[in-house]
Amino acid sequence: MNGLDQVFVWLGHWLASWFPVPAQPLVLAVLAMAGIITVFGTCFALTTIVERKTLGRMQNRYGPNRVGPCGLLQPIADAVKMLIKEDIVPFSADKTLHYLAPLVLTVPIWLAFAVLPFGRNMSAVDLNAGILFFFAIGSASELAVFMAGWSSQNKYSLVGAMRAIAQMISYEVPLVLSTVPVLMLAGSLSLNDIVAAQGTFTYGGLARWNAFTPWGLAGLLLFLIAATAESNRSPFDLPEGESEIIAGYLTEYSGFKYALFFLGEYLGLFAVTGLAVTLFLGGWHAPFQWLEWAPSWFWFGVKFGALIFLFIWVRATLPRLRLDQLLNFSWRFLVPLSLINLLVAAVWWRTGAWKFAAEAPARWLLCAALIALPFHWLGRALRGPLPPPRKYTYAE
Amino acid sequence: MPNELAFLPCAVVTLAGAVAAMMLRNLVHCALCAAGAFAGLAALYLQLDAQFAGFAQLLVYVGAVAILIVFTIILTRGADLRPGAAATSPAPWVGLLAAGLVVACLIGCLVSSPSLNRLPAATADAPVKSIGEQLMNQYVMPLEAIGLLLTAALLGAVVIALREPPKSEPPTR
Amino acid sequence: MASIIAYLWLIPTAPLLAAGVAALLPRGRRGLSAGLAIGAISLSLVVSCAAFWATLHGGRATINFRWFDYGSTSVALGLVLDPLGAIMAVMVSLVSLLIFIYSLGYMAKDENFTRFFCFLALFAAAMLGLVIANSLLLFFMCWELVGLASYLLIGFWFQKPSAAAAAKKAFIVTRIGDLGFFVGMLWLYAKAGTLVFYDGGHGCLDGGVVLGAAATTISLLIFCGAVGKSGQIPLHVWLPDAMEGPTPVSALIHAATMVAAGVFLIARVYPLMTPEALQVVTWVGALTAVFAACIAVAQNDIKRILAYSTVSQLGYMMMGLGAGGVAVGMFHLTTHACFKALLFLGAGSVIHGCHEEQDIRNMGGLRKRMPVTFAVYAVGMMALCGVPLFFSGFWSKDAILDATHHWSVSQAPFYLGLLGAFLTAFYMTRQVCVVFFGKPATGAAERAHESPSVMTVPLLILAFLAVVAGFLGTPAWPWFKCYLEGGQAGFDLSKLVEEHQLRVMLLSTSLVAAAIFLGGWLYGRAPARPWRESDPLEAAQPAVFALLRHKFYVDEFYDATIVRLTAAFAKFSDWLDRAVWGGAVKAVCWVALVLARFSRGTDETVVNGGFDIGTETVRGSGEWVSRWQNGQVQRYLRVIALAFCGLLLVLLWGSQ
Amino acid sequence: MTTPLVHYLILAALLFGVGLAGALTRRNAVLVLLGVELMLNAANLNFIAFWRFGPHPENLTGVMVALFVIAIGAAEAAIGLALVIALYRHCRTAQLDRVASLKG
Repeated sequence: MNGLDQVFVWLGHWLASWFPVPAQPLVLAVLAMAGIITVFGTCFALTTIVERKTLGRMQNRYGPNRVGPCGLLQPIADAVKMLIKEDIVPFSADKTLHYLAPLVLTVPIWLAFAVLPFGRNMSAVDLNAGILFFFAIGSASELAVFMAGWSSQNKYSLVGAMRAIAQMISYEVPLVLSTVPVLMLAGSLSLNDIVAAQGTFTYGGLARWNAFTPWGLAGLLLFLIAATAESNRSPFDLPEGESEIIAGYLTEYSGFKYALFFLGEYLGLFAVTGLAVTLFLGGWHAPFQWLEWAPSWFWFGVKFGALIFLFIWVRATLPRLRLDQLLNFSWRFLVPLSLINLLVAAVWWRTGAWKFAAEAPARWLLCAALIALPFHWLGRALRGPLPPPRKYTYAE
Repeated sequence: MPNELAFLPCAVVTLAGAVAAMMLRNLVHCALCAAGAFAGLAALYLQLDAQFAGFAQLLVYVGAVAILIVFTIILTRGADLRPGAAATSPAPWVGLLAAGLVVACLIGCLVSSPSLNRLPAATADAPVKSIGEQLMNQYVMPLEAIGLLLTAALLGAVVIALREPPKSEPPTR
Repeated sequence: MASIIAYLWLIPTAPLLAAGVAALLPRGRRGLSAGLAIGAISLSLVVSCAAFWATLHGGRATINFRWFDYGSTSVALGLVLDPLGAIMAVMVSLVSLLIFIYSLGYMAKDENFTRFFCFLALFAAAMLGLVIANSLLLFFMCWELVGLASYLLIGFWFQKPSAAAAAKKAFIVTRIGDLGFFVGMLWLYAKAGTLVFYDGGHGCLDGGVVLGAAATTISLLIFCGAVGKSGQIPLHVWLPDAMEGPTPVSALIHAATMVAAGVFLIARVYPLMTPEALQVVTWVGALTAVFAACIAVAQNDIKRILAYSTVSQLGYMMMGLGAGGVAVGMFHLTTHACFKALLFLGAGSVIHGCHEEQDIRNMGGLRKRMPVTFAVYAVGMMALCGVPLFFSGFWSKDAILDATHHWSVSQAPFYLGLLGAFLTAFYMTRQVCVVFFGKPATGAAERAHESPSVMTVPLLILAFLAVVAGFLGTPAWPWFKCYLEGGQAGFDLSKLVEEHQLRVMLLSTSLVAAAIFLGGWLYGRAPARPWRESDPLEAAQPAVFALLRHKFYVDEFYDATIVRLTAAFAKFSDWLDRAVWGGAVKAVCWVALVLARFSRGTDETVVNGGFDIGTETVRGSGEWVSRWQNGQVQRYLRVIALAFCGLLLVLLWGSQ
Repeated sequence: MTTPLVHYLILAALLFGVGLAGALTRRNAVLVLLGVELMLNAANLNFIAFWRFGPHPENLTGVMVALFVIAIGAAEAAIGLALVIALYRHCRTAQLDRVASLKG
């Protein structure tokens, strides 16, 4: 509990103490919101440049390197470009909806950050249905996507929106289901409680993160896959597949509105990554007891950054899926597997009372087998028969 | 208390959304306004300290039902309204009269009832934990029934909306 | 004894189960069906032998149980184990087993092999049940089952019209006897109050039952059943016709089981038989013995000769029962079962060898071609004829003749018996000579072949038994008599040469020798002579021979009298039914018809008119109401809403 | 200042009336369904308000019923909209006044 750990909390309370007492909760909320907007806005800017540079490196090129030192000022240049660009609205568009769509997408996502605990005593609100709030707020983005797609009065926009909504609905199911074991074992929907449940250490100081259990590991992977699809990132980026439907529902957007969509997408990714950190990776807890001296928000940031890097890495590595593959993958693989994961978590919980010499490894192996075998079978069933070898009619 | 202050805006949003949903000509606008009304209702639930119900309302109605309605509108080409076509069925005043009568009756009852001018309990909380416990104990049968109903509805919806099998073409000569 | 009685039920149940299972088997499971039947009968044989062993020192054990109650009384059934039943059970199961095994070879080519073994097992089960029954009712049930099984087996080749007719004839003719049996049984029940044989002093055979004046009638009525089943005059007509069945069936029916059932019945209820009734039994037996033997002389069908021989021998048994007692009759039954089964199976072997040829005139010279069959057949023939000392028939027949000789009522049965013995020896000699000696008369006989060992081995066993069985009841060592009636059998050779014994023996032996010589002289001398066209006897006495050949015209007599009378009565009944009863019914119908017409008129004019108006009103109102249902879902909704308003207002108004 | 219960109830009644009016007058089947959903939600508001203002808020009955109504509403929407789609496939329209085959 060193000073560095609670520095932001003290700062907030110190600032609020200047105001009259009845207004203090409101001031604290505003301060928290301001902090979140600042940090994640910066994060957004940083991520764009890091992503572009990483992608570049992975694809054997430099990436942006002209603006500022090593191209680090590129985001600012982009932002300026976006803001001063002409805002084009199609003639036949439904102007109101066209205007509202980016707002409906972006605003709720900011709200979603309110429940995330970024460090010790560092969540804006502690709702006892926190995770439900998170998903309830997130559901607005589907409406926003539809509004964007439909109001543009453009075939590609509409098709892209429909694809996006189908994808988001399909992947919302495994996304939510994969979090259920965590809630079940923590016995709470409050994110602070969930973090606290992972706060103890065992086996020479290793943290009891959910990701260190079989069901937690499986849940984390399921959650990350679903989250990738939920935030329309590669390899699930076919709603905006440039090669197929131009830019999907974003086709008719430009300038600041486009920037808002862009921001919304990245914020969605951040929020869901923060949730993954909270649910599976112990939140702001250190991985080892002897590392506890570092401030809690530092650990949150480290895990957060690692996961963001993982997303970028996946984007650079994997090719895009087909729509039918996408839907099959969700309904025939992720959903059953997350249901089985629920069962495995129940088994894990029941076997918690085991008391014999090799109890911990036995429990681990049993649960791992319970999740690995269905994984194998479902994977085999999903693969189906191999397609016939491709014929190159004109190539030879 | 901010809670009490919030009633009026929430009520206005809800009612305006509902009226707009029932009156606008463009079906997509109707659906989106309805989503607004649902969100307003969720806010009202929150204002009434029913946190879980409010979030569930948001998740189900805004996240699912509104999307479903929008999908249906697109699939049935409900948005392609011809300029001159009537938005209401014949003799709408009969329906309006009936609805008005119902509202008049209800409000008449409410206003005339003496037992409704009571104040709320000082604190009322619906913690998720006790909701879960009640669902698993007192309400376990309804919960199972709802689960069954949802499954049946899912299957039924899939079956009803299934594309009809292509009719066999008569042989062409 | 107490221990084996608990397993007694196995004896009939095992073959019954085998029959049940075999009935459900598909046609192709030949081996399984036969195996089941043979295994079951083997089990029965084992249990029977155990039971026999337990009864060696006499005694009697019973198991009785209530079958059902009515009112305050109950009907009891039961099983009994005593020497009479035990020896019969051993005999029946042993002979049945041999016949079953023999059938494996004989029926090998029949397509209904499975069904055949099912029926055989059923037959054996019924017979074994009859043997161990301790209640006249259970006895009667098994008796009827025996009848059913015999019907099925005789008509096994039901495609042949003659076989179907023979089956029907057997069933109906025995039914006539059974009617008497049934009436007698009911009467006995009315008088005695129980049908259980032995019941600790309360059974109808325990001696405590007083029947009074009805005793003779009851025993004669029961004897009716035995007459039908055992083919005594005048109900013998079915037995020769029953030769239409497969030969193993003939052996089973005529040697060991069915016809023996009648004799066994009399032996079983012997304590009930009054002296008067026994006189009738003796006379009927004696007449049958001679009567059938006469017919047998003029027959040409190899199995028919044996059939009449059976009838004749059954007469002997009855005679023995009537004049000498249970032991005498049962001894002949036992020995006869062995050698008659042997003869029938031997005849079957001959028929099989000659490719289904049954007429003895088409055979001849089979001695060389079928040596084993010839040897065993000769043994059987000599046993049947009563060739002295070494063949069983001699001892058992001698016992009967001895008994009739000492009969106090009359000497006539003795002389009839002697005549029968002479005739028996004669026709058997005739048959053997014609079949086995001389030269083959037809190509079928030329190509005759020895039967497979599955058929000859049972024959050899039976031949052995036909010789040995006689030694169980010689005058010198009357074991059989002592076994049945209690007491120790002492060995005393001097009994053989007692004066009356010796006289009867010598007399019968000389008669048999004369008959064999006569037969040999007539038929064995020059077989090449064209006697096949006309029998030597026929040439000498054509009228008598024709009479014999046509079986004394008994069948024709029955046709002309009983059958025609029945037909006439049926015609009369038909007329009565059509004209008298039918007329009455028609009159009633006509009255009903008039009433119905009137009723219809009322209905159509008066009642329907009212309904027409009613339905018209309902339809009109329905049409008016249906205009409300115009298919517009929103109109329905509006109506519902308005109705809801109305309801609400009513409730509000009502509450204030 | 505390909002009395009657205000919630009047709001619910108005919401119900709006939903009913829409269901009774609009031509499009989707909107009729939407009206029904609004009526369901009005009832839900009543449940929650009564729970909040009731004598035993710790019983949670009103919240429970509201949750069940939400679930049933979702099921109803799924089935109803599937029916609308089937109707559209069958009659090539979703306008209710053009579908009148359900009559005697």
